[in-house]
Amino acid sequence: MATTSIAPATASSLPKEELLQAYREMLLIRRFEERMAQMYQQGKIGGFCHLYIGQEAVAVAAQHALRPDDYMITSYRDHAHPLVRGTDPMRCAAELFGKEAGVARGKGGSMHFFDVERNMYGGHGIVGGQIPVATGMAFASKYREEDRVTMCFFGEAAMNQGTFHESLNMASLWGLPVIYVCENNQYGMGTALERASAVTDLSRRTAGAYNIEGYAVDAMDFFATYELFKKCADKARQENRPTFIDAICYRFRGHSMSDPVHSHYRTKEEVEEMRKKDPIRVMVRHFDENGLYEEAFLKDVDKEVKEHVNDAVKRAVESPDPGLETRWEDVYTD
Amino acid sequence: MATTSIAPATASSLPKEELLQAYREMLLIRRFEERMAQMYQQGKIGGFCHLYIGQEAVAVAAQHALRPDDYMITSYRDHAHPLVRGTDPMRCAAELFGKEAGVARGKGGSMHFFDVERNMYGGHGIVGGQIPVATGMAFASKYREEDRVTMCFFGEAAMNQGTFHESLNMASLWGLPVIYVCENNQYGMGTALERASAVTDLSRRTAGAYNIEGYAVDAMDFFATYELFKKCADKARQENRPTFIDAICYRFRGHSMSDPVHSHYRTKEEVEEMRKKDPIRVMVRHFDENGLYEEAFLKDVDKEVKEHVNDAVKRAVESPDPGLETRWEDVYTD
Amino acid sequence: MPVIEFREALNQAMCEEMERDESIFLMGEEVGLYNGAYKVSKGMMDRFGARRVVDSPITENSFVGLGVGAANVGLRPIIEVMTFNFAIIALDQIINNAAKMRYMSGGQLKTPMVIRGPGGAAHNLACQHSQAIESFLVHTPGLKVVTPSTPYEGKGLLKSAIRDDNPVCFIESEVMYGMKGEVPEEEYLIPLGVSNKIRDGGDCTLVSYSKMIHVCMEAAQKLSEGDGVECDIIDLRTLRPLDMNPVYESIAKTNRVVIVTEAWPMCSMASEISSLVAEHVFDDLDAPPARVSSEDIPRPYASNLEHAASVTPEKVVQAVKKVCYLAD
Amino acid sequence: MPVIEFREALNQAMCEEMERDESIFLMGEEVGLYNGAYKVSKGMMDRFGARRVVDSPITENSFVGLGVGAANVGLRPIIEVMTFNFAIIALDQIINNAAKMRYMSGGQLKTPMVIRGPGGAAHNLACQHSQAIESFLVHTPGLKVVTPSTPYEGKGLLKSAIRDDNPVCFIESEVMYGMKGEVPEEEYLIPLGVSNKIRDGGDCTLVSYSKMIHVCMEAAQKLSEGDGVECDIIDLRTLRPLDMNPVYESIAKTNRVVIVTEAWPMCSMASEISSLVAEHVFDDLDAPPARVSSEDIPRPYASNLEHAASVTPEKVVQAVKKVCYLAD
Ligand SMILES: Cc1ncc(C[n+]2csc(CCOP(=O)(O)OP(=O)(O)O)c2C)c(N)n1
Ligand SMILES: Cc1ncc(C[n+]2csc(CCOP(=O)(O)OP(=O)(O)O)c2C)c(N)n1
Ligand SMILES: [Mg+2]
Ligand SMILES: [Mg+2]
Repeated sequence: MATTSIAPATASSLPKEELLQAYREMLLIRRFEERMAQMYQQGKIGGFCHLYIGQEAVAVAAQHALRPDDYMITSYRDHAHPLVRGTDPMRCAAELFGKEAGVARGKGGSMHFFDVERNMYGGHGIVGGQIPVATGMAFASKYREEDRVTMCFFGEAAMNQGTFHESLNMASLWGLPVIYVCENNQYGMGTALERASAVTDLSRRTAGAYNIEGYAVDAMDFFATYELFKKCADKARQENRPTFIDAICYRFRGHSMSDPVHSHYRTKEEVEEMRKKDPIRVMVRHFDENGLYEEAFLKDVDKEVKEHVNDAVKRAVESPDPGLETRWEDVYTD
Repeated sequence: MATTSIAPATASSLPKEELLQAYREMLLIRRFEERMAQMYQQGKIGGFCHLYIGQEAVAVAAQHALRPDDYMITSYRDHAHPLVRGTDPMRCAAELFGKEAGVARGKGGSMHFFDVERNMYGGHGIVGGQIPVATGMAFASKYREEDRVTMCFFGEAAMNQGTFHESLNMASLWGLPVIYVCENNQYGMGTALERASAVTDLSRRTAGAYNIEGYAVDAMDFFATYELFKKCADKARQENRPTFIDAICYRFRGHSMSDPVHSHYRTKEEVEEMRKKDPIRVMVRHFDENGLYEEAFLKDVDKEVKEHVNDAVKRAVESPDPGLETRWEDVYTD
Repeated sequence: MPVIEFREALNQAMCEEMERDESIFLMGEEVGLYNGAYKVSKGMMDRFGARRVVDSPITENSFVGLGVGAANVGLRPIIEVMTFNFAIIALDQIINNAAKMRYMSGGQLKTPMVIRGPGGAAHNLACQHSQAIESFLVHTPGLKVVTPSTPYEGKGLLKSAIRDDNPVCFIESEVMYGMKGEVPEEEYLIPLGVSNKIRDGGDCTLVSYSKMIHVCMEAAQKLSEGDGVECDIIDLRTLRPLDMNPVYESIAKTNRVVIVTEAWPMCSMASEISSLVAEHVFDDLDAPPARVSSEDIPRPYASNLEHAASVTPEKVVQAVKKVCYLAD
Repeated sequence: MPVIEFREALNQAMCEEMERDESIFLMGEEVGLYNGAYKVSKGMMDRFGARRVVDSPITENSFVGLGVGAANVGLRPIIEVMTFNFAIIALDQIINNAAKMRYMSGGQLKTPMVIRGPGGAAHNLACQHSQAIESFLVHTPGLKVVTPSTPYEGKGLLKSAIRDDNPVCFIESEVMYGMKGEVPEEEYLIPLGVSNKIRDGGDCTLVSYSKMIHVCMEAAQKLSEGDGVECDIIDLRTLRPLDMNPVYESIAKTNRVVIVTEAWPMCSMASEISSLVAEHVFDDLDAPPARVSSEDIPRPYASNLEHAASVTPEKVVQAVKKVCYLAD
């Protein structure tokens, strides 16, 4: 029964207002991270910092395909996911600055954004480590007979970890309501997909092995991605069946802040070429072609978003450091 | 390119003398283990002891399909593999009795039979743990441009471990000369295949996921199993390509000596039914149908084998315990 | 008071808690249909159904991780590892997720989960199946580690572990499952993090936990009968959080201590106790703290080698005599 | 003598050995085309080709296991783990296979393999990326564990580790890769299992290894200048096999010891050293052995919290003053 298919890009079934909201979210991620990159370069942020720029359509499509009570969980490339869920960007910036107001009280930093109130469960640093955790969240939903869906994100390089295999087998065996979304930006650090994975058509990896339907989608295209996510969410919700999605996208920045945009492992030309498929551009073009929103208006939205981000950053910078005693908190609970 | 197919049982391409040798090996395993089961019940053997009875055709077919310099490595269900490779049964029995003459100097016991001189690399207790090791042995063969094949055995339940996934991806990616043989006796302890694995047609699990050809074979039938092993060995040797084999067999005994033959998880009737497919019976029938060897002669061979085993056991029993100081040896080498 | 086996005491603890709280489930290899590799979960699938007693594939790292996720959203998993030897494969999920989820989420998440199963060695199982890995778990902040020594302790501590909102590694013992002991019919709990003085001597303090408590008891008996040396015995019960006060109090009186653990010696719980003793009650000591551990080698199969490598009452007796400066 | 970075010293060690011995290969994530996540293997793929410098998928447990198998049949793998944090996923292959293959085969097999990469914390990497897991490795018989502190030591020890016929865990440090030091042009080896006295004082013994050696040096400097207290410093260099003689000799003179490690305190290398000291030179001690470790919490991200949780020269100074009974 399991099949592999490519969801085609379609005109969106979403209402016009929701599309504008999606556009705003795309920009919010982009502008937030651009600003954070500056702050990183100014030494205001430490450690590893993995930007999502280029992959925005994935998180935003997820947000619109899911209900607010559905669970999201992802890797260390995790700034976008709380932002689309509605977490105050000030709290995201504060986390990066190591402030008490941060989404992990300054304890997690870039790799560990959590907003449990908004059903965003992190922010995980071990490649592949969140996949079993997601599977457990979906297990709980089924156990409680809730119709809640778990969406688990990971990079394409994470698929080679044993946890992927182990988790998908259990999810299929027990019929868990989980969508495994591979944010396939085509590189794991400096290693191209085909240098690490024996099969590059990733959506083919799950049908035979786990009896889990696999799909591929051009994830630079919000609309196609949304439709596929929606379909898989419905399937999870109604049939308690897991699905696998190869969300083919691209990161425009280096793997982390310390990694150049292009070097040995990919060419400047490739990056330039891919920029033409920038998901924000694709969205704007769609609005234009379908006569939905005009460019001038969209520019104004962008300005608003930038101001919103700047204001958030300002508030975050001014917010207090965590008290030293807080480091002993949250190790255990009573 | 990767496909799934069932190798059909065929009249054997092996010479008549070699078939007799194969028969002798089947019996050697059977009689050796029957004797060991007695010794276990008499308290002469301790710890876990997993019998191979019912699965003999797999190890014997492997031995005839492989060259002596090819590597074998397996799980804790490992008595058969050194025996077919020519290890003195006295040394196998001695290991079970914890004697210095044992194949691991009495340090390994039932789960850790090694005979490196005969290219038998153990004997591994952690489910799935030997799969990466086998992959590394094949890596070394390719690295040194030898035309040596590694055959890695494991149970069907081990396929759900992450090591299986991780190893097959690397073996395919790098084109390693390894044959992954699933000794599919249909149960992992008390858990039937379909209760642990989302896909039960195991030979379908590897093509899409790793681009590794998967085959299934009735492994109660030595002849079919031999032909398939030979084909896969040739492929590994000539093309440096891994293959996967679902060797469908059955264990006639409990999971280990402490487990009854049938209990909650399988019925007496099922076991009885499967006994009709006893691989030794299948072989004898083949000899008969093809006019190769007569029953009376085969009975004599059996008698010889029994005597050989009894003699080995006797010598093993009489052999000395390891000196106490030997426990400090083999931790490190200089 | 009914006298029952250790396995049954653990079984009772799980059943009582599962009756009380619908959010508890048990998952592990062979826990259901097979009734548990060591029959600790006997009858539980019949009683609670396959929804709450779940047979898992052999996939330790991921079913422990599954437990973490289920706990984070409000269930209370009991994850059985067939033995803690196999939990080595799951250390990433135990150390990086179970232990740290609360901290790295800045306190937003809880991980109320028990990881339980037998640890240490049984007999003739050779080196991959005979390891005492508690020191890895005790090393890691965010985890609790519990090591009961009797059916009574087992039941009371397991019930507390299940009710605890933190991840608890609960280490049992294959060779103790058949051990019998009195267990009251009425409900009781034993708090985590409280050590217990189980024998009163005055000449030397023995510190231990789990199976080794019984080795200490035997040694104490021998010492009493043979040499007139009387030992205090402290059963730590919980290794993290660790309650050292009864140890310090005892040493104040005996001025000597022998620490007995089954694990390998280096970087072990014995090392930890020894250093804590030196740091806190140095001036009370009339002899250096002594450790008795399994020998620093992988565990051999052959019975004679295995016995020689193990902690025995005789070795404990020797160590006590040494710290008491008694000629042998 | 040329002054080079730590990473370059390690690179030289690997290159020289690979030139010498065709059976050595390097495998790990990003070691080849990307030149190493921390550029330790820079230029090596160009020099030795993709056959001998192999980029692996993210599959730690299995590529460590692959190394074990390759070593068992005669190759000499160097397996780079991007950091030892990720080696937690590979502990099954390290502890159950690399460490035990020789023993459980009754001495038929050797596992000449180096598992190397950075351990411990860098800065602002939070709890999953800032762990010092050497105690797990030291706990396990069958492994060797090496922890170099300078480029010179790094090169000489790594060459010995590569030539060793046993599995060696070689733990480097992210924050030391850029550290410079003199490294001779001519070939040299530093034997495993030999500790090294690197500073001569007489008032107190500091015992440490790896990055913490530099914290000790700074503390010793401060103590010398501020308080006139002079410290011996022993760099253990190899944690298993462990050479304690220089420690005991030093304590015979100083009568006090402070042990400094970056790991969490419980069941750590610091615990081990402390107990060994108490066992072997108890009568030489004028004060209890003191330990300075990272705080017993997962490592926080924020700089102020992280600093507070870390081992600092100030904390070492305090500990030394305490064992010297100097008021602060
Ligand atoms: C177990 C583990 N191994 C290695 C790393 C180091 N590492 C961090 S991200 C990464 C690449 C992951 O690539 P991919 O899964 O494709 O995700 P992406 O970063 O492209 O989003 C690596 C190797 C890690 N964090 N965890
Ligand atoms: C990692 C690990 N988990 C659990 C076990 C306990 N165990 C030993 S054999 C076994 C069943 C394995 O079944 P299968 O792989 O089908 O092999 P079979 O025993 O049937 O030959 C289990 C669960 C183990 N040895 N290692
Ligand atoms: Mg990627
Ligand atoms: Mg099986």
